[in-house]
Amino acid sequence: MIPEISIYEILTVTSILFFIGVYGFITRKNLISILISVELILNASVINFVVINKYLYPDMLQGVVFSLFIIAVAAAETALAVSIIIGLYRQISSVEVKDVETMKH
Amino acid sequence: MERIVFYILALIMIVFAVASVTSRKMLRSVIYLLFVLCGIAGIYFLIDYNFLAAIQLTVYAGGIIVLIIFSVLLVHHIEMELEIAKTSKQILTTVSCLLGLGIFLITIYSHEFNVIENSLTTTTSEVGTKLLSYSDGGFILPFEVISVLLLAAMVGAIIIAKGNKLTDKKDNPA
Amino acid sequence: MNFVNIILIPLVPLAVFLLLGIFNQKIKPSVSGYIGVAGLLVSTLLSLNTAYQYFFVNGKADGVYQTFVEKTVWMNFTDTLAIDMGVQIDPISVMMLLVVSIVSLMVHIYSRGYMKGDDGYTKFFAFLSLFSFSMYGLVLATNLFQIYIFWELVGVSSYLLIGYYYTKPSAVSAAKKAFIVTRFADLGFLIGILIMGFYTGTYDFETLNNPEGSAILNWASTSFMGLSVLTWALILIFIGGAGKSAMFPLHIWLPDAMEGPTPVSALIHAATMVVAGVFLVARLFPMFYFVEEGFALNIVAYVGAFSSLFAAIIAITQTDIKRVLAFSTMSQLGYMMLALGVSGYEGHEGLGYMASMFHLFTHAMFKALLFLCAGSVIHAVHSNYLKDMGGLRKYMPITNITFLIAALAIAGVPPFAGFFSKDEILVAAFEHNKLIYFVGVFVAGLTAFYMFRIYFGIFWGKDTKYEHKPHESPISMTFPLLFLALLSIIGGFIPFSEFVTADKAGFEAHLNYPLAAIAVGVGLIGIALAWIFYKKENDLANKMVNFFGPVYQWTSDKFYFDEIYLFITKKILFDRVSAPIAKFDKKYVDGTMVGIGNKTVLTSEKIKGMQSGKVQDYAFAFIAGVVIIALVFIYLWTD
Amino acid sequence: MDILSLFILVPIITILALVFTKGLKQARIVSMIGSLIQFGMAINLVFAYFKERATNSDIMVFIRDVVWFKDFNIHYNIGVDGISVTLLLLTAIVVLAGVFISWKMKDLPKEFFVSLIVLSIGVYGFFISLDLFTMFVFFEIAVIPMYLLIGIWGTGPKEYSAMKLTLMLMGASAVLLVAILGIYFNSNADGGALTFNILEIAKVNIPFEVQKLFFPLTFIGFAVIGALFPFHTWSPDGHASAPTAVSMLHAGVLMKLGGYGVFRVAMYLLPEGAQYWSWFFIILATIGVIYGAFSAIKQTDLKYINAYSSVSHLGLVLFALLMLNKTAWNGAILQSLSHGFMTALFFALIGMIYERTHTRDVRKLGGLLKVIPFISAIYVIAGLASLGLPGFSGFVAEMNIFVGAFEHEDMFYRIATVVSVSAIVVTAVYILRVVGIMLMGPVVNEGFLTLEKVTWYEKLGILLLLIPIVGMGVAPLWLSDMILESLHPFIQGVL
Repeated sequence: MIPEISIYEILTVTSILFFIGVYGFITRKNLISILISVELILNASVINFVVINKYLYPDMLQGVVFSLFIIAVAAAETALAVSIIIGLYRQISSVEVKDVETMKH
Repeated sequence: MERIVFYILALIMIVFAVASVTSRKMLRSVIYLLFVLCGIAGIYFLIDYNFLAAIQLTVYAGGIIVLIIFSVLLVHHIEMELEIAKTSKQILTTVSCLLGLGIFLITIYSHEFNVIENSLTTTTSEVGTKLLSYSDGGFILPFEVISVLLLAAMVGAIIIAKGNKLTDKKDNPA
Repeated sequence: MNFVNIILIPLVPLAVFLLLGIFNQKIKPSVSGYIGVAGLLVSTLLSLNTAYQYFFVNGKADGVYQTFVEKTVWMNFTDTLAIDMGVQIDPISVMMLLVVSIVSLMVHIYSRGYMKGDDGYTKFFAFLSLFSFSMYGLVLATNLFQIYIFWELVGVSSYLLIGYYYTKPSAVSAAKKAFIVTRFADLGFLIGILIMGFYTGTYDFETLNNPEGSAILNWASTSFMGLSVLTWALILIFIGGAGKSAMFPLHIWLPDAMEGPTPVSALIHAATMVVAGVFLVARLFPMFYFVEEGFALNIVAYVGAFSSLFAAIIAITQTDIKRVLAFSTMSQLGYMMLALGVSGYEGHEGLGYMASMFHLFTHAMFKALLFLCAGSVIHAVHSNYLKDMGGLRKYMPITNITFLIAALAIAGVPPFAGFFSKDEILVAAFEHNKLIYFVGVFVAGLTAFYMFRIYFGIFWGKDTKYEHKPHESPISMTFPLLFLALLSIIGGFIPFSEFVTADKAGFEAHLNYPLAAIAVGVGLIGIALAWIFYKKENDLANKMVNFFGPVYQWTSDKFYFDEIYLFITKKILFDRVSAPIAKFDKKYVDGTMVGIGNKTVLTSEKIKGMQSGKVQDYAFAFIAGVVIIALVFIYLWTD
Repeated sequence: MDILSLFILVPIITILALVFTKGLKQARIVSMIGSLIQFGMAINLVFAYFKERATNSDIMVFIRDVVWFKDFNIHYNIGVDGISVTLLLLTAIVVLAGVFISWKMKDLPKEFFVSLIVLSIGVYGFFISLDLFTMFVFFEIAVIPMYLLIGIWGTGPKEYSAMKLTLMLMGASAVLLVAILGIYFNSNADGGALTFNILEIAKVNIPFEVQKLFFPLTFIGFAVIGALFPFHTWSPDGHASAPTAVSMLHAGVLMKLGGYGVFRVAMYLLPEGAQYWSWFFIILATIGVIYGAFSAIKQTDLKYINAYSSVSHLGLVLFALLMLNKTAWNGAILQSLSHGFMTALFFALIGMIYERTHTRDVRKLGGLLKVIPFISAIYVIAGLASLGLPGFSGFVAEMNIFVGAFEHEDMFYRIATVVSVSAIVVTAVYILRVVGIMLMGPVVNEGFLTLEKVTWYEKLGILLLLIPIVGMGVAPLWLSDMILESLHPFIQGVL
């Protein structure tokens, strides 16, 4: 744990990060920007895992291990997302959300 | 000392996170994200998870960000400005995010965390042992699953990215 | 009493109706005429037999004619109220049996000649039989509901017969008018019956009319708006009677009803159906007399007197001979009503009642005769209008004589039937109400005038050039004329007061010579005036018309009552009530329902946009939703 | 097999047989045989009922109770009393007449007859059910085929009408379902298990508050199909668009489900609620009676006239039911029967006229009495019956209603009665108007002179409907006594 820093402060920061990510996810109109926002959200939660592991159950490692998994999954997800984005760009020359709305109506 | 470092890191993260989700330049937005990720790595260092911090730096900052940058460069002109959402939507989102944040914080602050004072350092080998342990509380199965997932994602990514050509071939057998 | 014979009286015409109605196409017209006449002949013989048995053999006990009732339950309403079907034999029903039988038989015979060659010959006889059946049922009815049932059936037979020439629009609308106007009156009748049934607990005439019965004794127990409920009921029932008997202001259907074939007019609109209203009041006479000291009876008297005057005035100006006769009928019906209205109950007091019934009887004979003569004339000249007639006495001697007899009878010239009955009425009126008496006398004069106006107009006056030379009608038509003429002559000598009285006891009625002299005098003046005006072709009549100017015009247009009713029905009910309701239904009621449907579709059209497929929108909704739910449940709900 | 379940089973067998038929000829023969068997069963049931009644004084006879769904205590519970017996007879007759009238059905005859018979299953089932839930299921079975029948075989704006009709009836069903569940969950007010059984619930004293809440829902749920003002608007459009046989069945039978349901469920199970709310629904019903009659005056489409006339006549049924006394109820049942026959007859005749002249606009018709005398004469008779002429069923029913309604001491009810009585005049106006314009007068169209004469199957259909009308009108005693007797337990429950 970090000396002089309480768990509250860290959780505050991660919450802020999380909501910034949410804000981005909702307002951005570009697939890549949305991906970036998702990364923010994921990271905020990863920090929570780690911090709670460290502060509350220091003799366990579950939080850390889960963080690793999350990072791995995030990596896989990013790879897939990027490939989808590129594929999409080939098809419609755009990665704007509004151009991918064929599901609507 | 740690306190100051933490606050600096927190400030960096928040500022760059905000910048990242509001910037109208794609590439900048990605670079700001990089700073945020580095800041997170810093936090990991602070709480003595060095291995995790290293992973964060290599996989995220090194891998994912590069991947995103590539994709940005592939599909965008660098100067291109991004569209932004309607002001009304921004405001609404902001309001609900702030409200949500408020709820989070109130919940967090009203909860008594049972903090255990400690300064244990976790070594990489401990993490490794845990990951590969197949006794109680071991993570060998998820570990394997993640491996398969990564493989599948890799294959999938390749196929999706190449998808057009495959169909082309089918369409034109000659 | 042998009730089987009596029940057969209505059932035979019913059987004839069903036979002719169902095998309408299969029966030869000539055969159907015979079947109709034969059916009615049976009924007539049975009626005569009944009358003989009742009046002379076994009807009387202790000097009072008994009431015989035979009935069976037709339908149960409540534990106490039920509709019975049955026959009631008492003086007026027996008398009515005779009237209906004789006139109906004569009309049947007459129709065989009159309707010859008509497409719907069989149908015509079927309807006539239906009418006879209904009329018999009506006069024999034992209770209010039974009378109402046959009342309606009579109305519908009248509808069918007026509309007999159904391809003629005027006949169709006349039929419709007759039915709807009387139906409107029946509405009052029905409500009256409902009230009567509820408050007295019975529909039976016997129970209701018993002067010592609870219905009459307790009339004051419940009141509504200052009058006894029974008075209200009687007034409403009288409205029904007024509708059928064409009393003012429900008279408008009767002149139009002349669109029907003339025998029909003779049977239904002169002799039988139209007297149903009078019969109804007579039927309930003890109630009318005793409840609220005869309040309702006074109304009957005044309505009768007014109608009688009103119709007599209009009759003077009409040019269609059948319409003259129609208004004359209305006027005479008013006479009967006023006679009932001024009548007492016991002994000689009940002179008005007896006079009314007497007049009903004699009037049926001579008025049917008048109509049949008119039919004979119309048959000969193919027109209803006075202007197309004149000088017919040379061509149609029998019709001339019989018409003259009938006209003298209605004008009250002795010794013809009308003189006696009219005299009794005037005596009764004189004894009770002088105003009504003077109206009566005046009407008597008017009657004589208008009747001889058409008599002279038809048989004397100018010598019209006819395209086809008119000729006397065949024997099937003249026989009824002669027969009815005979009855019109001798009918007056029947000692009616021995048989038909309010308290059924019978009394001696004497001619009141001074009053009789006045009435005859007034009648003769009327005839004399008509002689002067119309005997020879002259322009006196036209001068009079010019003299009265607008008054004549009003009268000839029947005081515009038709127009007023037309205005109320067409302009107000149809255009101001019905059309808006129809529109309201389409626009608002239906509109609301359709609107709800359309709004649903619209709303779904709108909110379908929310399902945009954009994950971001969902995310926003999700976040906002979570936030709101969290806010509500965690922070607002818990404390 | 018990005598009542056959009413469900025989139509099902008929449908199965219809599936194997080919073409119009086979389809109509099979349907005719099926309906004839039904008709025979219905007549047999009347006699069986009298026989049973002589020895059995239960409220319902021929009861059969099979557990259907145990957890919620839903039973397949059937039984009849005098009222349902007469209504079953009505249904059987109208269905049979409907088959005759559809003798020349051109499009998809097999499917048409199948739908028609499915509809009849729903109606039969509804009339014999003693279990609220089963009743509701049959109600739905009766309503659904309507959509197909109108939507596929209709005329004019058929999809619109079918949609409107189905949606409104479904809306009513939704309300009804709530009400039924409400009754169900209060059926243990005196202790005991929750039940859907009508006879059991009737013995329970459901709390007044609950009755007050659920009576309007039940009433409206059923009354929509009984064309209560202002929920009647589906009926004119629906009838106008429906093919002849469907109009007959719909107006003749299906609309009776409303009155019957109100009587069996709303009045019987929630009597205090009925008393509490009666004034309000009396107003609606009275408005419906007058309003329907006045609307009919100004219509020009024959089917619309008849549809509004139905609104008026069925308003009278609901009006009588709300009067809460035996005579009026007797009148209501009689009126249901009488209107069932009369309106079916009317629609049959209108169908025949339409088939020949290809118009239903009264303004374009005229002088039909001359060219198609049989149909026209029957139309006149039906019209006279409809305006309540003695000797026909309508008179008997209306007089019971009016006398019964007048038994109510309250001034408000009296006034409502007088207002309703006045509808007999308005009825006369619109009936005679149509008769005058359409049947009488000169022949307006040269083409009418060559109209086809009436055929044997049409005659059969007409006579099937006309005979009960006259029969009820001439000798009402046995029928009305049979109904009165069956009303005894109900009236005791209510008052």
